[in-house]
Amino acid sequence: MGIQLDFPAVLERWPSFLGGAALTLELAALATMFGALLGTLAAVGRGTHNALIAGACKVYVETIRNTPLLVQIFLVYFGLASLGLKFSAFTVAVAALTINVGAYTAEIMRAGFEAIPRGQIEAAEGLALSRVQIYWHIILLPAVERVYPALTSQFVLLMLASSVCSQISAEELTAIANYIQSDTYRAFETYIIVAVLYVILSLVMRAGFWGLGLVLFPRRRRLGTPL
Amino acid sequence: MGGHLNINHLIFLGHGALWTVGLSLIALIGGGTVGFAIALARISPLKSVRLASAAYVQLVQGTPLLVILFLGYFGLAAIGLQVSPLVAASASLTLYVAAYLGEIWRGSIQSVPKPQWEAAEGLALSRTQRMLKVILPQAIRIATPPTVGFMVQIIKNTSLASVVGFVELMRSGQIVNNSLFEPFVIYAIIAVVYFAMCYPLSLFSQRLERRMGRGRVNLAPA
Amino acid sequence: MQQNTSSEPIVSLRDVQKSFGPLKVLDGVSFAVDRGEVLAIIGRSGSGKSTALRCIDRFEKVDGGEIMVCGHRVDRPDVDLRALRQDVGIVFQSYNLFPHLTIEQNITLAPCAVKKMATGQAKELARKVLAQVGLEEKLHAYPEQLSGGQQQRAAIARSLAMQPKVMLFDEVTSALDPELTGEVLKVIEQLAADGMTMVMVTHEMGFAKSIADRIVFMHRGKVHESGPASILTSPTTPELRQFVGTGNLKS
Amino acid sequence: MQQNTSSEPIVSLRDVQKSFGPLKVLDGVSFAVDRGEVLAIIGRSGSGKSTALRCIDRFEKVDGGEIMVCGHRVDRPDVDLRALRQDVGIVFQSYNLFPHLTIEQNITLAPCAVKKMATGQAKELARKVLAQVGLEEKLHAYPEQLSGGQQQRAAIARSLAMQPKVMLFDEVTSALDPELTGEVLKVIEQLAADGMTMVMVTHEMGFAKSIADRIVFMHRGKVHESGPASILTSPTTPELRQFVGTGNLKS
Amino acid sequence: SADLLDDIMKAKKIRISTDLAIPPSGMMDASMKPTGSDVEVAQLLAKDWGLELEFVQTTGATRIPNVLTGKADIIISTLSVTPERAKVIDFTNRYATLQSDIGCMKSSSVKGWPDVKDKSIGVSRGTTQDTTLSNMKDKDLKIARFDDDATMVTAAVSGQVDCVGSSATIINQIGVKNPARVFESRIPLATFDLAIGLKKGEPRLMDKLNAWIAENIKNGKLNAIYKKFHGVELPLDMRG
Ligand SMILES: Nc1ncnc2c1ncn2[C@@H]1O[C@H](COP(=O)(O)OP(=O)(O)OP(=O)(O)O)[C@@H](O)[C@H]1O
Ligand SMILES: Nc1ncnc2c1ncn2[C@@H]1O[C@H](COP(=O)(O)OP(=O)(O)OP(=O)(O)O)[C@@H](O)[C@H]1O
Ligand SMILES: [Mg+2]
Ligand SMILES: [Mg+2]
Repeated sequence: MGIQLDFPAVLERWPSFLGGAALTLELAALATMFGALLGTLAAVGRGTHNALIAGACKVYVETIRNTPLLVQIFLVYFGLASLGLKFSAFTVAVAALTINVGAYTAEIMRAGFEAIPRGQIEAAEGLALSRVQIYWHIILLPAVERVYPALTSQFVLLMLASSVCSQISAEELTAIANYIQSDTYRAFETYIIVAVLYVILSLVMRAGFWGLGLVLFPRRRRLGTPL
Repeated sequence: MGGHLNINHLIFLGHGALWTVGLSLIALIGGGTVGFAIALARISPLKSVRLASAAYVQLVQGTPLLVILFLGYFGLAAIGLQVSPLVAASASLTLYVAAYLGEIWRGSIQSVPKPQWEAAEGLALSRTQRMLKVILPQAIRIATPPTVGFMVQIIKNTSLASVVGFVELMRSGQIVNNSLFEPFVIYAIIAVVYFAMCYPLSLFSQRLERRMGRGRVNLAPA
Repeated sequence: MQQNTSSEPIVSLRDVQKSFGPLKVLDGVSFAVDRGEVLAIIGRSGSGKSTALRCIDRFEKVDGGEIMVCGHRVDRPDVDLRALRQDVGIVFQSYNLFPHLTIEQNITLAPCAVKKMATGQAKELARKVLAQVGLEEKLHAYPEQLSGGQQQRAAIARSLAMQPKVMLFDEVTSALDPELTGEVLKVIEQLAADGMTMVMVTHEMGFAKSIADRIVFMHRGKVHESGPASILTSPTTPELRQFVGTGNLKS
Repeated sequence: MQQNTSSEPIVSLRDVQKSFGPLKVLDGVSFAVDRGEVLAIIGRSGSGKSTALRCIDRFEKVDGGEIMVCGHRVDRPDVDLRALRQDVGIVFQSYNLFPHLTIEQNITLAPCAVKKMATGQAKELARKVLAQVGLEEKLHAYPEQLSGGQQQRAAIARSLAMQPKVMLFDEVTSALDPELTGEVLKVIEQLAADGMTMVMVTHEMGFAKSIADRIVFMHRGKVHESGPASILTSPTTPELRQFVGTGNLKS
Repeated sequence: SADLLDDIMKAKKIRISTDLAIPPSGMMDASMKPTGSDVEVAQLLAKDWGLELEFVQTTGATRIPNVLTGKADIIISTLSVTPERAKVIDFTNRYATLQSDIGCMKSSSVKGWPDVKDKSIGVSRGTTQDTTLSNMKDKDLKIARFDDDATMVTAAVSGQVDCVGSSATIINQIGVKNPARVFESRIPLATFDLAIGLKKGEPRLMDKLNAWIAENIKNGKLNAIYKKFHGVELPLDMRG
């Protein structure tokens, strides 16, 4: 049919693509870091005996997991501004993504916590470790090691989902693509390039997580066996 | 711009919600069928089949659904295949969902303990009999919670089908908002409708998980 | 059912070799089992007992040597696996009952699916083999509703329902406490009395002594010593002497 | 380290009651252990042995009665759990070593985290307790690289590193084969010889007989019979007689 | 291949790609029927040619692919003409214009370019306003790009941006529902020609569209539609 693909016309804007990809990666990295922290805390919170904390964590997780990320981002971005709190789009994007991925992380981490055999915790209690010490030394790392593949997938998905941040003026990869394609009307070329970039980014993230795994799990590095 | 939210707007949103439900069903039925094939291909005795299916999974899981939908609709047309939006959306969602469900189910099948496979083998059951009578019934129990969990994500992700012209819930909300300009009211309504569709499923998946004991990990995308 | 008079061994291994990567697990193992005979394989952990047993039912492919079971050349790549496994019943330490099926369904599954037996007939059979292991009343229970010893007896019944020519047991009592162990051993004793050919890996020296026609002591992938049950009381090699000696601590 | 001369029991249970839902598991259990004494608890599966042991270290809250351990009133809700557990070491059947830590890290964790011991000193201690159980060379191995018997010995070493006043063992050998069982029992024997106060639940009648100063036979949540090791050879109640009888199958 | 004009006439139906979420050109009325200036232009065209009209629902990003892949025949959806875009599709003569301004809060003191230096300006991403502002590199502007007009307006209303770069129509609309933040045009930006877009290589369809546009400029119908939705008239030479 009548479509002539003209990649050079779009590729000449490679600095913009690169900038967008970099911002996407940056958003994903920051949200991953904070989200992992928030999610872990929420998972711990759901396991406490304090009904108020456990309930609050549950409401957080359920609300976020059952509503679209786009709506969450709008509500944070415009809601805060309406209250007179003005943050940059980047800050809001990181915050919204963190809140979002935190909820998923919480569920995954909870599964990890519950997969720790009861006997491990009893052994630690028998050694007079405190609750915090037990979480820190006995539960956390093995739990993460068990759910590491799921966590990795979740954070790659977060990177892909960060595309909705274009809605609030964050200039990440999808935003760049939208700009270029409406400036040049070369949608095909743009989307194909963007697809390739996203696949590369996801491979980069997976490689990063693999490397991090080597550092985090020395036992696995040495023995190569699953926990 | 202007005017107030009226019954027509709500009906319009309702239509959008119906499309969301419809697209979700298509995605799950199509994706479920192909995903099952992917799961089997991933554990195939043939190395080439294993590698090909693994590459497929990697590729699809690394690409945003929006791009898949776009290329599925306009890309096919560009090479001379005129497909309706419904066909394009169904095909794209199917490919996308299949990659994820295939992985979830492969994990479930492989997590049936090895001794169970051996016990079935030791009873002289054929490969198909082992799969159907021993492995799958156990794998289904393991797979149900993460599958239901993933369905929740699909319901939300069908919103991207607006790129091929579907006016589903999210898009209908945007259209209403563009003519009314009541963003907070409208997005709140949308959030509530999505919640009403997703939460029962979430709840159901948690029930299942609790009932059959824990230990499975949820591979749920955002 | 007494068939102790037979010419040719029903199971025979000749110079069987098997490695896992660099680890040589079986290093020229040979032994034979005649029809109606009970053979006990003993030896310390890691000496290759389970591997030898698993080779007999082709759960592991051997690297060299010859294995003949009920007329099947098990070492050959073209062995008819399903035919072999209709002749051989195997029971593992960890029961491996199918948790999603009742005991009856566990037992009727293979006869119906493999031997195309009619459902009614298979159910009749299930009742019969369950009676044989003293579990008639558990027909409709699920595995998790049974104690360990009962599960193990059900697993034996499941194997029996295929009417195998030879039964293999791999430490079928070592997950059980002494009382439950007793139940299972009684069932095996009865099978032996009925003339079933059996190969069993076991840690129960007392039991091996009382039931086995012949004992094979494995050490570092080799048959180190073998002979009648009396070798346990008067071992000739220092290794078997040491093995039996430490084993005594348990008694 | 011989401290067999002491006035007050280091562990004492008085009329302890414990139910799980409708199931009464401990129904008025009383016994006491003096400093340096070795007490063996025997009884059939489900008789409440593990539960009694777990109550001593407050892994279960009791419903009634009194438990006193090294001066701690364990039955009281306000007992200082962490202080109690510094005085009591407990070792389970399933080792429960921390799989993500090396043996050395397993051992030094609690001394460093709980007693705020310096790392260097803790490592010194790890070497010492590992030598005590004969495992010096496994300092930097991960648990899964050890055999079952070695893992169990490492678990004992880990408890020893906290220098407890009393050690509790719950069937520490029942997951092991006879040879590995021997290794672990030797370690416990040595501890007994060194004067450690111990309460052990065990199925090893021979071992109980040879090492225990006193035996408690539990039956249906009660102490059915107790006394010196000689009660095993001449039981007075029919239940103990039957129990010792069935146990013998294993020997 | 066959001529697109013949195909349209044969099918007695014309498929027009229009974004129905960019008021006041394309939107929904209170009973959720399409309305807006582009919608009425499309309706007029279909009526004049005696054709059935089908709107192909589209988003900003898919207007062009829709005609390139034959899923729609033409685009009437506030397409501004730029040389860059003309490499991909053909444009007819203009059927309307779009006056773009920098709009600011009524209370603000912005009068000219120097005053917006440290203000954030919201635009719809990829629009000609966006491109124009982005090319003013020397002015060192802070541009915040949103995916559509509605989001940009929400940003203006909620205070996330201080100014907007948009059509005069939209700037005036901002205050309608939000008396607290009334915006008005302060700095004129540019006037863009809006044209009908179609696939390259369809000269007969192009000629017929141009003839239709000329005729309806002359009889004043296009001006009337424009005035109805945008509140202002087209430039003098387009008023018929
Ligand atoms: N699938 C496998 N891959 C690699 N090594 C294996 C595998 N199966 C067994 N081995 C190794 O082969 C050796 C013999 O194993 P085997 O299970 O036959 O011993 P065993 O005599 O049955 O011991 P046990 O009394 O502990 O059951 C062991 O060192 C074991 O680690
Ligand atoms: N957490 C629990 N919840 C409910 N019932 C329990 C629990 N723990 C133990 N029981 C029940 O209490 C009874 C006594 O258990 P316990 O573990 O003390 O027995 P035991 O003498 O140690 O047996 P074994 O020799 O099998 O270890 C059993 O019937 C058991 O099922
Ligand atoms: Mg074995
Ligand atoms: Mg117990």
